[in-house]
Amino acid sequence: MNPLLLWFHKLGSPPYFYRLAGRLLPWLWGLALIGLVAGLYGGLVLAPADYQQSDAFRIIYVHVPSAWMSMFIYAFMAANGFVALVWRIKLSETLAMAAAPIGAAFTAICLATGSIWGKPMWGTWWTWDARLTSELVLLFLYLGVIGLYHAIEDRRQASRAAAFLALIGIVNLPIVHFSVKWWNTLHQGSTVKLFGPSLIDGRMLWPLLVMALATKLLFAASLLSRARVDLLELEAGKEWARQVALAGERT
Amino acid sequence: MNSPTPDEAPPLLQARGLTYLRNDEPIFGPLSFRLYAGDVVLMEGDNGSGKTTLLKVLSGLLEPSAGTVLLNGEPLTLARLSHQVSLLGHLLGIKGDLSPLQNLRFAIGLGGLRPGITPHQALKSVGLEGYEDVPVRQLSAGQKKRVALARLLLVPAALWLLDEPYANLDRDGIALVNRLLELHALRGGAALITSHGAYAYTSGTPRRIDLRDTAVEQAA
Amino acid sequence: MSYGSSASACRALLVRDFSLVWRRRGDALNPVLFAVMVVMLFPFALGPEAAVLARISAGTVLVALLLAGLLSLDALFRSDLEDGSLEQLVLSPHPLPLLLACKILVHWLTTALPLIVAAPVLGELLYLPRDVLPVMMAALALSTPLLSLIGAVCVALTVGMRRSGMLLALLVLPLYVPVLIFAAGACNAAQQGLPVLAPLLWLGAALALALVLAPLACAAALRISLS
Amino acid sequence: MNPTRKRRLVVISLILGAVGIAATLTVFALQQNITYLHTPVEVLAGKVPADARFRLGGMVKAGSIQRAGDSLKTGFTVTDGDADMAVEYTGILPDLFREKQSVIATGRMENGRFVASEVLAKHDENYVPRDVAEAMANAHKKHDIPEKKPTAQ
Repeated sequence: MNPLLLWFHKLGSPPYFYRLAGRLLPWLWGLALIGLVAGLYGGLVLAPADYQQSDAFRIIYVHVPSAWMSMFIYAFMAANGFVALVWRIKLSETLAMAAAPIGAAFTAICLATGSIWGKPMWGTWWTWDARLTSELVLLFLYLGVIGLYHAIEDRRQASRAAAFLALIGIVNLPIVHFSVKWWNTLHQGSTVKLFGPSLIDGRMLWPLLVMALATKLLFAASLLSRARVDLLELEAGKEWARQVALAGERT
Repeated sequence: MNSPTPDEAPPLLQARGLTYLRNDEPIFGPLSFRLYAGDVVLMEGDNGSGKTTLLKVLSGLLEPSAGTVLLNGEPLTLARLSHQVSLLGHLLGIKGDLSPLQNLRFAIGLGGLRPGITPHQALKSVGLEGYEDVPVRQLSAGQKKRVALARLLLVPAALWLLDEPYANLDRDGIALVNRLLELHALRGGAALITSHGAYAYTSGTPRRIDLRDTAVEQAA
Repeated sequence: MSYGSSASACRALLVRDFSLVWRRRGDALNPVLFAVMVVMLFPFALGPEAAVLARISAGTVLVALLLAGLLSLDALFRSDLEDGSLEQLVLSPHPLPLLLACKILVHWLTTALPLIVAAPVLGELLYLPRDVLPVMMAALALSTPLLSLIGAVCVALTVGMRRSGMLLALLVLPLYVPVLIFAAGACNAAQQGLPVLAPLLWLGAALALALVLAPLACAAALRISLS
Repeated sequence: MNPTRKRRLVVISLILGAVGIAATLTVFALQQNITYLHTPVEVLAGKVPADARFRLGGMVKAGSIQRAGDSLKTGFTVTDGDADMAVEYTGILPDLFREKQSVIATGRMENGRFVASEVLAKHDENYVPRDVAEAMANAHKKHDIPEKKPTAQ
């Protein structure tokens, strides 16, 4: 087996993942915290005020990263769900289901901050435009996945059913992303572009990018923390889990 | 398909190291056994020992956590398996709102018809003559079971998986099940039946598999 | 030995399900009654002003039909699961997606079709402009099968649960929203004299995909639920 | 052909067929254009029925805002660069509402004026620090370059 495949194979084993995640977690939490502080300080204090919205634009430092995360986490969840359904890898099931509540939280933050910003700027808390509606649908999809997962007793069957639902819901992702392009609506287009120049000044851009990175780290940290607990619960009968529990008691 | 002599024929059903876990708790297994044409095997085990789950795994409804099921020497796929397997579970799969005849016609549509028998004849041979058009809801539990047994007679499956076939039946009914099993074995079919031990297959010499016994390798 | 063709299996299934519905034909009318009640509540809540009601009529009828369909959705596999017929269906030698497509067809014919037939009356109760009616009927004809197909996939996911009502609604609604948006979009456009073809075409495209993909997804979901 | 393979072939061809039909319908649908909002040019060209409620989109024309002294009534002109449309609105306007700002107004035509029941300001995707914006404006003035229009759509 080639080394990369071997590593993936090893990663898929719960005890190995548990130990690796345990070693990574302090770093991830630390870096995420530093990133969040730096990004927020940069965005809320250092970045200059916008020519049109003055200080109100600063909400993008929370709103935009959470919007990106809401989609990123959904894609992550669906990808893991796919792996879980096709190859029956327990770790993927756990990761997909551990990601769902985090994704729902980011989606909720995105909707809430957008709403708070929308009232003074657009003149309305909420409008049924394509971007907002599809993001709301995304939140409901997350809630559906979480609800389905908790409604089924057998953990593994539950995660497979929920993963299946997540896969069906993935049709919504391109709609969220392209909604501002496909329909000419109230929500503005993308500012930060992967290809081509971004439509934002450099001094305003860097805190946004720091925040984007920090939210990724935050996601990784909370995901690993959650997955560790879930794995321990799922494998409660196994020898390694017993050892972990015993070691926990001793310290 | 060429028909090899019985000696060379692969077993109708073979389980190899079959294991099923639920929430990582083993339900049964590892279990290995073979079923040849003409076999009637009694699966013994207490309540909750995983008999029903085993039948579901063997019928293809559930996927085993480990091990394989071979059918005529070929690994299980649902499409191939279902042509040759008839499952009679705790739930009979019979609609209370319909008559026995309607239920059987549906079963034939779904599973096909064994040559040389009609729904009327099948109902007659399970002792339900005269009940053809009565809604099943109005029949007794034992009579409902007989409708399900009539379905077994009609559908051309070589392997019967019967979960507690004696439950709810009176003495005549038990004798009827045994008669059907014998007939099926004579015709070259095989059957795997579960029982918690209260009734037993009396005629012939049925082989027994005990679910509590892990790693049984029963050579025929 | 004859295992029968898939066509005869479908025929047997259709015959059985229709006779079951016929045996309980009173129950089959419940969704229509429910939709009529929902629609009737709106004039009470909003006042009998014709202009107001006409403005919301198409959307109200659509929502009433959607909810009525949602109510009957849970029963799609419920009785088959409870009496073990579902196991027999899954174990039959014929393609499960095909059999499920038949069941969905029966569900649509027995719950959605009466609703569509009742829709003009419901529209009339709310002063739906006459010239909008054909568009609304077209939107219903395209969207109700879509709702049945999408709903069936979600029901298949929740089929093993004893109480799945609210959860089913939670799973189904986000997937129903786009369908409702396009159906209502066509009706609203018609009401304002704007072109209506685009949303109907979108619904048609979605329906074409769902007709093939939903039974496949439904079968996969059912296998997961029954395991 | 063995049954499994035959079944797979049937499924794949069905999926391809469905995708084909869906794609065709989508192409037709895209040719019809679903409009979320109409511009003044479209309205003046009679593309919007007389008594329809619709969304009007465009930029607030410079120097067109007139506020009534004693009420919340505001009048302004929305332009899409080619045509102008007078708009009347009573109520509180959003913060971003100002000259040369994209707005979306919902309402209907009355006597040649668009009477709005809701006015939303559309923000564009450009973020520019205030000092840069001022510097740019000055530079444009100096070199007499027409200001870059924020994308109205």
